[in-house]
Amino acid sequence: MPRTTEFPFLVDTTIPTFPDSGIKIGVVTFPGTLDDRDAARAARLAGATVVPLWHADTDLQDVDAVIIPGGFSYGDYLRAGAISRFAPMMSKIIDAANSDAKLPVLGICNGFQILTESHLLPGSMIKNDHLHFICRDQQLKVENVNTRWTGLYEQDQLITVPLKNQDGQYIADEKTLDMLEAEQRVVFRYEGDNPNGSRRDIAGISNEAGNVVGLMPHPEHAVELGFGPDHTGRDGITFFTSVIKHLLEAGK
Amino acid sequence: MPRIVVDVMPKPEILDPQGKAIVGSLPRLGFTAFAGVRQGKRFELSVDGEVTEEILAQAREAAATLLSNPVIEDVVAVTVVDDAE
Amino acid sequence: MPRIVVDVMPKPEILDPQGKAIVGSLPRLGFTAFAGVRQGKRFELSVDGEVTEEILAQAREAAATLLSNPVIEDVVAVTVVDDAE
Amino acid sequence: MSAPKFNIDTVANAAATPHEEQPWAELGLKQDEYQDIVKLLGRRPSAAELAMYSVMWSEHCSYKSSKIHLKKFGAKLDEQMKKDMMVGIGENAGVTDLGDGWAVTFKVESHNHPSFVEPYQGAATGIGGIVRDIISMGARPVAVMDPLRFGAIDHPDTARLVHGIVSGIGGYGNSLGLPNIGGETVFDPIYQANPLVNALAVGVLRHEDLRLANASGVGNRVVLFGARTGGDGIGGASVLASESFDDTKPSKRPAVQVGDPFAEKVLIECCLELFKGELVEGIQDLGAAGISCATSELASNGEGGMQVELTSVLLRDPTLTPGEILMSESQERMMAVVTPEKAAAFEAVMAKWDVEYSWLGEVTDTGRLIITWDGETIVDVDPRTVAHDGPTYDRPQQRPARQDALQADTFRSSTAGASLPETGLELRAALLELMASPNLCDKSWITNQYDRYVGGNTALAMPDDAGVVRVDEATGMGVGLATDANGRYAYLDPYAGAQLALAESYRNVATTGAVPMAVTDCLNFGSPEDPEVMWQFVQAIDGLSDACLALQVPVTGGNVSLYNQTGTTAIHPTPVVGVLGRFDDVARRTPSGWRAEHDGQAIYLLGT
Ligand SMILES: Nc1ncnc2c1ncn2[C@@H]1O[C@H](COP(=O)(O)OP(=O)(O)O)[C@@H](O)[C@H]1O
Repeated sequence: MPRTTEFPFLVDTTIPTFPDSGIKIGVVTFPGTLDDRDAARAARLAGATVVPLWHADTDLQDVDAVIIPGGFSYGDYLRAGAISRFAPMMSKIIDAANSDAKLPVLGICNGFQILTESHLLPGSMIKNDHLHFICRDQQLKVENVNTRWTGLYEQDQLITVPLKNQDGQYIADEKTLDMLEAEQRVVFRYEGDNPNGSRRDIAGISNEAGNVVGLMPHPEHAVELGFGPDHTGRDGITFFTSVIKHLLEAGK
Repeated sequence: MPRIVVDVMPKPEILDPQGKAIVGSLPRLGFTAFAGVRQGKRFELSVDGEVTEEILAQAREAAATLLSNPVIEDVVAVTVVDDAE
Repeated sequence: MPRIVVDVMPKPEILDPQGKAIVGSLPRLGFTAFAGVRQGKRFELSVDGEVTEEILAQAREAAATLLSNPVIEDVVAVTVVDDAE
Repeated sequence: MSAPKFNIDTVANAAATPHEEQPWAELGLKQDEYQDIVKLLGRRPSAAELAMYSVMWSEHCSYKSSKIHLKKFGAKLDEQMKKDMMVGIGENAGVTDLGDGWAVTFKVESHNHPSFVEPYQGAATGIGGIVRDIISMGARPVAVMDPLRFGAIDHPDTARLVHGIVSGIGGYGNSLGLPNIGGETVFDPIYQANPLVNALAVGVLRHEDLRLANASGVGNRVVLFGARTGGDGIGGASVLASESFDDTKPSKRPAVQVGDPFAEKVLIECCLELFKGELVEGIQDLGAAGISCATSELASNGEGGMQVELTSVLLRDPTLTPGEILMSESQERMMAVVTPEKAAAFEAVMAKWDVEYSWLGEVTDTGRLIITWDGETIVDVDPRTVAHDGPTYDRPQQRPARQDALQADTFRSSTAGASLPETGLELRAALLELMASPNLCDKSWITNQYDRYVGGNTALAMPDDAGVVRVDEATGMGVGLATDANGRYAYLDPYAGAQLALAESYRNVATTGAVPMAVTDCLNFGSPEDPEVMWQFVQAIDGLSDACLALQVPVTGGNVSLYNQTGTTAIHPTPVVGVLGRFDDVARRTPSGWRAEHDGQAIYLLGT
């Protein structure tokens, strides 16, 4: 078989890697979860040890943080996240997120929808205003760098990560939106065109304590050169290095 | 203001994945009384003024052509609801 | 066999993208009588045997906790329908 | 629950009532085909046997018009082409060795007619079907592609088809977690009432995970798992109504199938876990012809016998008759053969994923496929006669009389050719007109509805001419894929047109930097009963197989879709060709466009 090694590398393959941190990050899998392997890869590349968490189990296995990845957890025909919210693993996560330990939880896309259905985050998601599934490279502004998942970004930094969903229009009543703004809990806003009609261009929010963060776009798809937006995007890796840094500083 | 309600359900012989997913989850939540669930759609058409026979006929036609997909769905009811009642 | 019908609609203050799309396409198809359309969900829960008060209570709870999301939706009705009627 | 009482036509009853009228014609069989069945069995078939033969001997399942011609793909192979081919034509999908213990399997299939009837569900279940083919080989599906053809973009029916089909492909594929890495979108009035919805899936596996669908090992158990069986795809009024006691039973059987992508996603994970735990001997997906196909193929590919109790099948619709159960095309089902020792472990996997299953019977050494209904034999056949020994036809071929005139009618001789744009303004106008053509303009309004990122291994997708996915994260080894076809070229010259489709696809893969290794094809044509269509079909196969030999890439699998025509007007012959190539490291892939950061690089035009 002829070799393809004569061709030049398109991208710089000497990507910076992060040292093994000893931090344990759990990645939850529901039967219809799709991006769990991506979330696991992202956490691993950032230096974490990944612990798979099965939706039907009840043991959090001493993880230091949890990612609820994207997908269609139970088919999501009823409402995204409606059924998953009741999973045994979710009750454990809800308790741990609300406990004094304030377990860091990141909900991506379907994970964000599950966090709102679980009332860990306010508001809800409805169908995109144009009614279509949309997959595109999306620019975001990072508006709050004080959460567990955004500490290594710069205030108002613009990042590009993939967005891909059908039910991504964030809505909440005006009072809730005003409260989120006042408490600086709008963590990410869409830059440029609003891709789905979300209120006030909101792409992601946090809870009061800043340990629970949810967003519709997918940072875990922008962690490796050659496989992210426009082949070079790596803006998403900072989510995972941020939480690891926070946990290391907190003495984990 | 009077509204016309159109109810659309998946045909009984057709697989209803939405209903199936709900049926699967009910017992886990402690709801054990239900043998089956089917999920359909409910449309509320609002009208300025009175619902005449002619408007109702339009609603029936819209139900059959636009609001439902006759290949896989049935229009099970087109009814007038008056909130004032 | 009796069934319990649960009707869920988007809250009035919430923009309903599907309803909006339908309103937009109605006039193009010649349906000019309707001022607005909202699209919600209709669930039919089937029961083996009779619908007791207890089962109806279960249905009401399922409607409020699982079948609807109170942030964006209202349960507008939980009714018993008997086909034999 | 006791089995419903039907007017069961047992094998014994069939033998005792040789002159009973049977609805063979309504089931699509020809008189001589029916006679062949009677001869094979030595008696008239029972109602259930008739149902099985009729679906398995259909054009769709038996390839009766194409079989003798498709053999050329296998015949025109040399040793070099066979070197990396682990499984060739004939199995659910071909398998190619990628080295390092990895293998890849891919195939393109059509779902044209169902997508015209119900665009969303037709296209969605097209994705579902091809993905199950890939799973049944023991592979994890890793990407899909969708070559599509529609009628005129401004025809009133085109919007229904385009929007329905694209959202169906997206709705199903996106829910499975399979990146969509490419496809085609072509508009041409010739496809108005015959849109082409072809779907390609690719999967990867370790060599040791390769499974072939066969039922071997006497005493091994046969299990059906996944969705329940409903009346899907049986269509219209049941012609097997004679099986039923009363004629008040629901006569409506849905012709369309509704897909449940969530169920399929669970099925994928479930099968991978079964393979990993070595819990199954073989798995067969249920597509067209459902249980008829799965039982007869598993049995005839194995040691030849199988015993099945049909009342054990879990039903969505309890009024289905035995014949209907055998014919049902309900989606998201699989059949597996499991050794008795592993039955408990198999059940544990089903429980973990919350998948329904039922044990139907076992493998025997009788050489017969025996199906019972509540203990009474309703099918007793040699499975080979159902699955493999169906009729084959060498249908008449006739080069169309118009062909010479068609080829002589060149652009140069046309009025448009006489007035080629010359001035800058004319060129500008011509360029704008081309750019506005729906076949050339940006396709992101379609591709943006497909998830191209999921899995994290997509190295190229839209807008590039080929899709590239990484297979091995440790080494970066991966594959590149492209699909192409040009119905107009193939109409002018089907032999050369098929070759051009291969050449384009091959180029699209090669220019990314991959080494082309294998070919799959979906041959979309009109009615084989029209000698002119048959001529186009045979020409295209000759052209494609000759070109494969010349380029040294074997066809490892594919699909034939015939009867794509309205009245006597056939679509243009449309052989869709998919090529797969290999990368040592996908980091070396080259995108199709040049980019801003490469400012200052030279541009060369290669070739003639
Ligand atoms: N139906 C489709 N599904 C997925 N990708 C598609 C589809 N149609 C077009 N594409 C993708 O869009 C891009 C542009 O397509 P096209 O304009 O046909 O390219 P070209 O003309 O260069 O072959 C390609 O990456 C192609 O794979």
